[in-house]
Amino acid sequence: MPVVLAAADLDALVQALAGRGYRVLGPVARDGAIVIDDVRRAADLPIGLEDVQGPGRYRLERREHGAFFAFTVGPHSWKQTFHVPVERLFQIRRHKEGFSVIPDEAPRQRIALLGARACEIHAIAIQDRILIHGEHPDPRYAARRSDVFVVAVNCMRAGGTCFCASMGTGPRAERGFDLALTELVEPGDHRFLVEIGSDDGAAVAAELPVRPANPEEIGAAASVSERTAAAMGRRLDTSGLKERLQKNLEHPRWDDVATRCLACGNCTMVCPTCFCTEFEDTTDLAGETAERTKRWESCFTLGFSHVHGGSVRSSIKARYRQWLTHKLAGWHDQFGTSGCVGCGRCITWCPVGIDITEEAAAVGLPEKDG
Amino acid sequence: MPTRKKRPKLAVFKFASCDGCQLSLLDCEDELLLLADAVRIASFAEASSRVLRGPYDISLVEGSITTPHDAERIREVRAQSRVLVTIGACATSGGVQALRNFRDVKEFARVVYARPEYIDTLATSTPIADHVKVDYELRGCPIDKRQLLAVLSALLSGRTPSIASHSVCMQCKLRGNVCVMVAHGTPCLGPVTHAGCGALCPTYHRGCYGCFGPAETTNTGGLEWALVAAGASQEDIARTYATFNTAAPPFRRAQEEQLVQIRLKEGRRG
Amino acid sequence: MNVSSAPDPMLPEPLRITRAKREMHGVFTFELDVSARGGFPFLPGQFNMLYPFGAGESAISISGDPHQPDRLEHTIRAVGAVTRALERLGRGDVVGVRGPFGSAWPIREAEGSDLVVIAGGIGLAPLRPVVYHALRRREAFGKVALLYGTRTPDDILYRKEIERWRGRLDVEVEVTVDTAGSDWRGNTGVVTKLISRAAFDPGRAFAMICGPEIMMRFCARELERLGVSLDRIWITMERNMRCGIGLCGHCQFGPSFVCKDGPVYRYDRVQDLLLVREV
Amino acid sequence: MARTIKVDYLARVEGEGALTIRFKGDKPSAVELRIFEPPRFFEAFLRGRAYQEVPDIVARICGICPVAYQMSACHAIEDALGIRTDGTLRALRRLLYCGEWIESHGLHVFMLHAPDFLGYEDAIAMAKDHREWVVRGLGIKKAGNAIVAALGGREIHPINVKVGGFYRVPTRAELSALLPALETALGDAEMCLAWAARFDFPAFERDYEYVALRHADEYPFCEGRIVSNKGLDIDLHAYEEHFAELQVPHSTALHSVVRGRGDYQCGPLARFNLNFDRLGERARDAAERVEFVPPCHNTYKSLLARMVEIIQALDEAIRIIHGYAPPDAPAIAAAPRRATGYGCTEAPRGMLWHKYTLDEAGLVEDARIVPPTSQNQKCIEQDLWQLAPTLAAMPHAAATRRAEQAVRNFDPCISCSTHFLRLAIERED
Ligand SMILES: Cc1cc2nc3c(=O)[nH]c(=O)nc-3n(C[C@H](O)[C@H](O)[C@H](O)COP(=O)(O)OP(=O)(O)OC[C@H]3O[C@@H](n4cnc5c(N)ncnc54)[C@H](O)[C@@H]3O)c2cc1C
Ligand code: SF4
Ligand code: SF4
Ligand code: SF4
Repeated sequence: MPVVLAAADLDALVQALAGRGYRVLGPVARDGAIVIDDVRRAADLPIGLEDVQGPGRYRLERREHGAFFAFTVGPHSWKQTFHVPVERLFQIRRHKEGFSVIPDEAPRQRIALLGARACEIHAIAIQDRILIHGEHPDPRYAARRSDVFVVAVNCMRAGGTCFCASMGTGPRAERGFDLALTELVEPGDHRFLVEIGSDDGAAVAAELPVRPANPEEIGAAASVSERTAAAMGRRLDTSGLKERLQKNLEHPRWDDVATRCLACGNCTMVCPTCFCTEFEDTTDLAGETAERTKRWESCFTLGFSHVHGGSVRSSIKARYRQWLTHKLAGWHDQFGTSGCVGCGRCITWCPVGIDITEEAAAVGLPEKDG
Repeated sequence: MPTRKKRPKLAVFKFASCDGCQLSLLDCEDELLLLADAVRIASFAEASSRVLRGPYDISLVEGSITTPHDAERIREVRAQSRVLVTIGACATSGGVQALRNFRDVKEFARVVYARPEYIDTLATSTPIADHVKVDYELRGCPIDKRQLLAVLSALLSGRTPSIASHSVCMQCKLRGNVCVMVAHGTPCLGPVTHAGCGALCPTYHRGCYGCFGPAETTNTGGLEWALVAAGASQEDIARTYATFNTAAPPFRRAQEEQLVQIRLKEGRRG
Repeated sequence: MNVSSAPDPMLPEPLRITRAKREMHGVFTFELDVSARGGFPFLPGQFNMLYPFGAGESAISISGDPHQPDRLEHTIRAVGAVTRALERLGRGDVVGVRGPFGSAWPIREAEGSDLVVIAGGIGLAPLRPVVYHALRRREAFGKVALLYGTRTPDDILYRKEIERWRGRLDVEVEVTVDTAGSDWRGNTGVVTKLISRAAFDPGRAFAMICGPEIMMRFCARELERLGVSLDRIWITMERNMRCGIGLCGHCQFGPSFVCKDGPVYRYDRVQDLLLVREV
Repeated sequence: MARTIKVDYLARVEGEGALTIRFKGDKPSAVELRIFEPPRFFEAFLRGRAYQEVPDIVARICGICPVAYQMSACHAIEDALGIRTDGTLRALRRLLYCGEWIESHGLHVFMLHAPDFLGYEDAIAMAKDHREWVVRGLGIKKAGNAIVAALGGREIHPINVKVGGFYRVPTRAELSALLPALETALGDAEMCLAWAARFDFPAFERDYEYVALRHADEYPFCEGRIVSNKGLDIDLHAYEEHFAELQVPHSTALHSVVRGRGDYQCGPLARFNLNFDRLGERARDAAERVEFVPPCHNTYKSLLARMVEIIQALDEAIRIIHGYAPPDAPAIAAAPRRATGYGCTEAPRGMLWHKYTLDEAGLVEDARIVPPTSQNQKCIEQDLWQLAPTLAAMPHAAATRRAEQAVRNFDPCISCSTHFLRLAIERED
């Protein structure tokens, strides 16, 4: 049964999590955006801030409503928490008999995600499928994912570039959380409907000053999600999309987008599911110790497809096509799911506002209409 | 396994430049003595009176070619060098002094010198690669000292130095920065600029001004949209490309595109 | 969530070189000591990631005999930094190894059929395990043909072995070179030309091809012309490979990963993609 | 007998140049400090640039003291625009400048000049016998660089300096993180001063005119009047009335003189002699402990003045960081207007004077930059005239080394004036 937590008591949730030894990560306003950082108290949250997002544009605006979670997703995603941007894998020391490999272990820590959105929970699940449930699990990723408490937040607004409703990933978190909050902001009555998704969630909820929810509140929460779903900034027709894209590898739209795309890689960096990495081997000056680090890589770099003699994908057209077809088509073949959760980050944070929904739709159309 | 046998010879050569890139080597305070153990510093005039004769295993070349004498000298350096690495914007693209390439150098000399006839200079400032074969290039005005150390360590270990040539944006995102162009409306050349600095300017809330020169892929025409949306005028855009890597072809073309548009606009008005 | 305790596939295992053989200029074969780990079982076509200390890592096919898992062999052409660093190593030195990774030639499936092995240049290395297998289980196959094309007579890989195989009556071995001096008595021209001359039954043949992409396409076309069913033609793909285990994304080829869905592919599954530029 | 003492490339100076001393018998007949750093025409291509770009462009004149160029330019442009950075922003600029002094002086003292006194070809060779001092020196230099990197973004050509202030100001934590290294460096610098004071300084004095900035109550960095020990006391605007720049055929750098008098010296020794009373207690005490007090007319001892200034800069940096609270805005706003502005700051090597004329849109119409090395160039030549008889009596190698050392007294940063030194000592009968 859902319960209700007064907005004024939200800090109790933060403290309950901290009290259980979780490092609480959540939305924080910094440098003109809402990013993910440590949340020590509820007051650290971006109270009253809304984000206005469009292709290639993001601004924060202050509102009077005093809501804790009135914004949508920002430039960061939980990818940085689990599939970290840069990490060392091992060191190698040279010695008389050859060399020894000294692996780096992932730090084990309990992490609580405060305010994960439905699309983000899906994105984490997609990365889990690739990095944990494949043939060769990534041990460091798996370790980071091993003790995570998820407090989901159901979006009360749809962002200007959101299309989770099209991708079937939101705006309401259906599973994959320990607790899920829906913020209800009414004059004089600011509260959260709290759904419990796990035993851990129930145990935490039991420590909070909550009361059972009444049917009106449950209904109000449901209509928050319905309103949000109806207000999506973007939509994408996914029926037969995979086949449409894979059939259209020579569509003229690829040439068109290539004149606009900068191959800067921002879209892949901000995408919560993009998982590609680069490895770099280094040595100390004396040549006695070597190490290998891993960092996020992008299919938009020339080096990504480099083989002896040159790059396989030297044109921007080929790189954009690789990205879009991988995300929306190849991913299904590889992992049985779309690689896109409709969060809209790649649209907002593309410096020139290239819109995946527009491009996919255009490529999916017969040539003369495209 | 045997460790390295012979200490390779490292030499540093200077052409027209501000000395900043070779100074980066002296700025490696923690590694300088280790480096001196790993290599024989055979020639590094800024730091040492010692000059060992070539050939050199690794030569670092700073600066651009601006005088007839230097055009000769770089050939000698190349002949003496097994691996030649150019360091910095001057050596890789002609540097800020290449602004002369597109103007009358005599006029420049008159602005600065009362007796310009004493000054012996070429009309252009050109990158080293225009004169001799270059093995690796380190970009930046100035270079990043961590990159310099990484390249030296790589060469000492027989590894291809990994010099990421993608956009500054990638490094910016790896740092977790908020994009200054999308979120602040600050014009930024990051999307077309070569990585290496670690996205310094955006980290300090300013737009990248391209001091690492053009990235491997540069769609400057595409970027114009964003720069204009962020409030840059075409004059601003042209000037920004015309600084520390003004003669790098993609940046040069970007300036020219802007200048042509400005002239067209003026023509229409006039 | 349970964390897998499987060994980290990203950690190179140091193995000592027991034999280093120069095959020709810039090409060499290593044998690695795998006795301490109880052998190195692999399937023909699979590859390892090799790491010469401090120099980086490269994907290299296993070129030895799959029936002798106590001898791990690789044949390498020195083209860049990593492969040149490998070239500098010799007996007693240690190489980091990760693997085996990737898909294999369909040697079981091919039993009962004629077998046509077509290699170009260094592409013979990943096919040598197939030849070894076929010779060991010669009775399981119909006709067996090895068609090998290379640049010049000096570039013939595994020359002595090829001579030995040629000496056998139950294998057809044909070698062709692009250019040769007047003392060369063998074939010249592209390897494709050998296909129609080889004795095998297109209706019941399996073809396995490794070489440059363009050569494989022409060979497949020729085989198709002769009536070999496209689903019985197998080729290998090469892409940039970093992790070897499908996590780094570099080696994607259309919807597949060359490191786990490949490097060996059934031709009919990739023929359309092969025609698209820059996939 | 004709004798030529030739140092074609004077090492361990920043830049490229050569020195020729010609003798007739034992008398010097010509002393030419030739700077052949290729001319880079900065003043010319500043024309038409927006004022906001000037600090970035002028930084590239010199990789050794980019902050100095940025500071002089900012002050001159702010003068033209009619704005002033005060309070915390001013303190941050001073902090940044402290960083550059520490780094630049550290480089010169430990890497370039000390090897002269101890007889090594470089600091690396010196480290074999004097490792702990080289390590201390590197530590000091690093502490200075750490300030510049934290505040400016990077050590060389900082990106965070802006007309009106900064692009982003540091957090308290970012600056406090520097303190431990600065404290260590300060203690080390005091030890190093005592160590250097025991060097064998050649006896060499001359009646110099010292020129430096002087501020009402601070050791000079960014502000003050231009004063000298020969009675000069002028506002920055009046610089051109009192100083002239001459072009000589043998050099791409211009020579500065005080009108009506001739060569003068600027830089650490000049500042020390003119502003000793403005030093903080810590630096003054340290100097007095080793009996290094003004007036000092031995330019070889400029090395000690540099050490004292390192102490001063470290002490001051620590004080600024302790008192730091981030300001409301990282910069004060400015609007373009047609005007001419002047700026003069004390680069590690001496006064660096800038003048800009801007048009209505804020584009540079005219720029003039007078770097310290060109101001000292004539002074260096004069020192060598006086030193010449001593050199004449010395064996060739020793004379060459001594001449180089004398040039290095000025830490000539030839990239500024324009680069590397070659020395030729020629004798004719
Ligand atoms: C599945 C597979 C099997 C292979 N088997 C063999 C073999 O048996 N023998 C052999 O000689 N070669 C083989 N190769 C090719 C070999 O991996 C490359 O020649 C080698 O990686 C080149 O590295 P380098 O550093 O020496 O060359 P460089 O040209 O200097 O390479 C620079 C970097 O680019 C990357 N790179 C370049 N070419 C390739 C490539 N083809 N694949 C992946 N990354 C690349 C590497 O990461 C390398 O570090 C195989 C490649 C693949 C994909
Ligand atoms: S592709 Fe774009 S919209 Fe889809 S998940 Fe990635 S960033 Fe979000
Ligand atoms: S789609 Fe946009 S963000 Fe992605 S690479 Fe192209 S320009 Fe950059
Ligand atoms: S962000 Fe751009 S201008 Fe700034 S330091 Fe980096 S490359 Fe240079």
